[in-house]
Amino acid sequence: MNIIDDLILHSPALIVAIPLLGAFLTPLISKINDKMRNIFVIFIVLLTSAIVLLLANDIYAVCGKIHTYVFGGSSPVTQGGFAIRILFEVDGLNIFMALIATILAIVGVIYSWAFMKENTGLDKYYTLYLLMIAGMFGMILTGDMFNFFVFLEITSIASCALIAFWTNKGKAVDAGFKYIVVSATGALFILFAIAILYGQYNALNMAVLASKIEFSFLDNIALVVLVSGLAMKAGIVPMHMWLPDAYGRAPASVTLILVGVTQASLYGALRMIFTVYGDSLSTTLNQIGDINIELNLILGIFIVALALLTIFIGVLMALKENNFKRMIAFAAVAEIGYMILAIGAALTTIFSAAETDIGTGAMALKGGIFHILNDALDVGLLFLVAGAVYYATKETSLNRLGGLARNMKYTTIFFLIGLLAVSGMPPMNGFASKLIIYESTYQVNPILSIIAILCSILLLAVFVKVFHSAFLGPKQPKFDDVKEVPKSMLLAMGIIACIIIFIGLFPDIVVNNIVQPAVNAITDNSNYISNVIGGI
Amino acid sequence: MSGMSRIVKTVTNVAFPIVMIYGLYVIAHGHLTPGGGFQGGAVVASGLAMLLVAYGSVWTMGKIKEKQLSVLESIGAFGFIGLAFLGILMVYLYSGLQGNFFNNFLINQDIFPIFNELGRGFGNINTAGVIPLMNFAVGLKVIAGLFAIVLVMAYATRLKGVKQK
Amino acid sequence: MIYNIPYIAVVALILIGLYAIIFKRNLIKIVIGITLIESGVNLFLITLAFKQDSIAPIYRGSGSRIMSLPVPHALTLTSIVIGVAVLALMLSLIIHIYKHYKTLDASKIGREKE
Amino acid sequence: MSKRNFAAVIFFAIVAVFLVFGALMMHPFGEFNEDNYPEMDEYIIDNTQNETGADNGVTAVVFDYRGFDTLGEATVLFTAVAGVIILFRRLKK
Repeated sequence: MNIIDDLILHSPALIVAIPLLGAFLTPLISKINDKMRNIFVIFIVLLTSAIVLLLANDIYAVCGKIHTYVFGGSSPVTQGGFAIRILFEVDGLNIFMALIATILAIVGVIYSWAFMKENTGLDKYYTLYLLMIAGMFGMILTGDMFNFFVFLEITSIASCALIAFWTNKGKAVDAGFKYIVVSATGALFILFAIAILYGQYNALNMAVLASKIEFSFLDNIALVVLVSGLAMKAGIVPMHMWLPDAYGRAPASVTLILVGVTQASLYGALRMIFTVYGDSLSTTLNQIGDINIELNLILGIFIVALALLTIFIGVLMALKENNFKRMIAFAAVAEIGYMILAIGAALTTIFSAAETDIGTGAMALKGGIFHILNDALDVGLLFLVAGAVYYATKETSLNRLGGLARNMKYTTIFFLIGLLAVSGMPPMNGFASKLIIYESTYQVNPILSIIAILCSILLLAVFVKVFHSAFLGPKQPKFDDVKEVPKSMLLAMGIIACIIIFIGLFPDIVVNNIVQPAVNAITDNSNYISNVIGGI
Repeated sequence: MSGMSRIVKTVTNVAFPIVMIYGLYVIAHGHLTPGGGFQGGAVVASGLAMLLVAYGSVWTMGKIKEKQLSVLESIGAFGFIGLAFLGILMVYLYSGLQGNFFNNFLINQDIFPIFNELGRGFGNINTAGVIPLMNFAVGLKVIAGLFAIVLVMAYATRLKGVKQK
Repeated sequence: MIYNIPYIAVVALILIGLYAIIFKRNLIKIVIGITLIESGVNLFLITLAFKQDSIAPIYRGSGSRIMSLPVPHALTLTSIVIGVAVLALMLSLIIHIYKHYKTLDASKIGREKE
Repeated sequence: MSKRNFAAVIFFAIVAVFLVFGALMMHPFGEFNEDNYPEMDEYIIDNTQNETGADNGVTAVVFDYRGFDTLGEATVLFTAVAGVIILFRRLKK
């Protein structure tokens, strides 16, 4: 047995365990010196990424393959079809999210190198950074409900401490407190739902639960509690107030990973709704005349309404915001709205009997999942640019910025790329995914796509205004000696910008090779169940 | 917070070793009796916190720094995850056995016969393979971690300007 | 319905905690609310473990073989430790907030102009 | 009562009603029968001595069957310590 096979076999565990090991060793290594620590951290992240790529190669080789990894034992299920040990179940959707997390992790570490250089407490900063990355991977790859909760807590605690990193600013500490309150409450909701499900079915594994679930009244409650807990973590509108604060006050390199964490929560919601609850969502709740009121319809309409509200509020608040990073954060809220709009539209249609409806639902899901990738890249790039502007000028208010394009050429170009991508303009990646979302929601209800397009245009207006006021405009004497940011920050932004342009130019390659397996994985939950617990 | 009165200090001096012994007992017998690394670690850490309350955070900070505690905690955590990693390497150790992350590699093997014993309700300490070792690693981690939290928070909220007795 | 009283107690704990989080303005009270929810959830997990006429799942030389369920105990242990971690972080943040604003009223913090 | 409070009260009441109904629908406290036979836990109780060698079932679950959770739990504590230390660090070099 050669080493590559071994690596692939153990890869789901290693992807989480290596960053954890790195985090445990960072305080020891940083005793030696700072440079050694930086090299160590980047080495750990690159090693993890290499293993993710190996695993991705393995998963994409066979259609519909699920890599199941058992912790501490050899067989995933005992006789009778119940999993006692923790399983990691990696299918197309998991690996898709893991690839996003990989990009964010590499870019974030490269960026922090120069960005955080002047701060104290950097050994703990890198420890927490690696823990955040490890927690994100854990949330993404796990196949066990309680394990999901544990990793959720790791990410939320680590990111809370990093949001409040600049403790000399009251607002940063306040943002950290808001974040920890919301995420602790959300996580406890999730734990409560897990306990309800455990009490009913005596199982914690997602696949086993999916095979057992019957849809009683208690399951309904568990679903609502679970989804509302995850929605709190994902920043969907009634619970969005923590998000602009947290995104806006954290160091830009931390915000980048926070975007990934938010999307991991969104992934959790997708996994719970579509895989764990799966087919039982189409249970008929009530019958009025000839029309069956099905649960998925109610849930779908509810989610679509929330999504429209999220998009609308995000864009409106972004219009009147003056702080650079907070404004991008509100744009990020709106972008999350687009994803859950697609998910809601898919929920209303995908369980229907008609062939065209199923097609629409699958297309909406494709758009939504593709948009997860694009949103992470676009919003991430914008945050990095905002961080670079802060690094160069120590200024956050848009009213006082101006004329930066003269001194910061590359940053300006990256901002231009980011703003075109986030508002869905044709040569960039945002256009590709938003187009799919518009198309599919148009078939569900034309009004949805009209609102979505209008809000996207408003978003463009917001960013063009910012571009004009911060980067163009007359030369300001106080920014005369502003220099371009260091090379490692430019490299980090450059990596994301290159990926954005690549996806924008060849969306077909990405959709066919990466997004489509994820959509297949999510719509086919019987494959998931049978692959893990073996044809029961 | 500076030190408390002499009565408190004397009682602490008497109670401290007992608390330590009890905590270590709970850690060591984690696989046999109720308890384990977390619970025993919490007991020991509460004993240390008692010391902190009695003698004040400035005195305690003079004895041990949070950086040293942090290193101790790292060592404990590294021991734990290292034992978990050894499960993977089991396949190279004993031929023919497929090991996974977190495999209990000391049980059901015949290379180290002393650790091979299964629990039969007699309370033998060398049962359960790798579990007692993990208990110790976690215990060290919890002691250092909890005490570091308490120490740092106490030191940060100390009353400045109050002379220490 | 007498057998559902433990569950009612769980619900009561969770509701009290939720009440504190939603309606109270003092940061310490919000933290207490979160701790109450956590206790409620932990109590729920432990409640699920109970089986009638059972002993703790620990083998001795002899004795009853009817044991309560071990998994919820382990989950509760994990959840308690996580609760401690969250509590420590929340209290540290509150210390910082108090240093900055000299108040714990949620409606008065974080409102200053930049 | 302000508008925000009103919405909060309604939300609270809905949650309360649903949770109480849910509590009444749980299986009776401490009673297990064929419908909700705890197969996972019974398996662990029966096999803990042979598979892990530990007499204590809970420790067996914590460190063996669900060991990865415990690693996560230890990490949570590690994270909290790092977080607390980073929050109270000296800001100037």
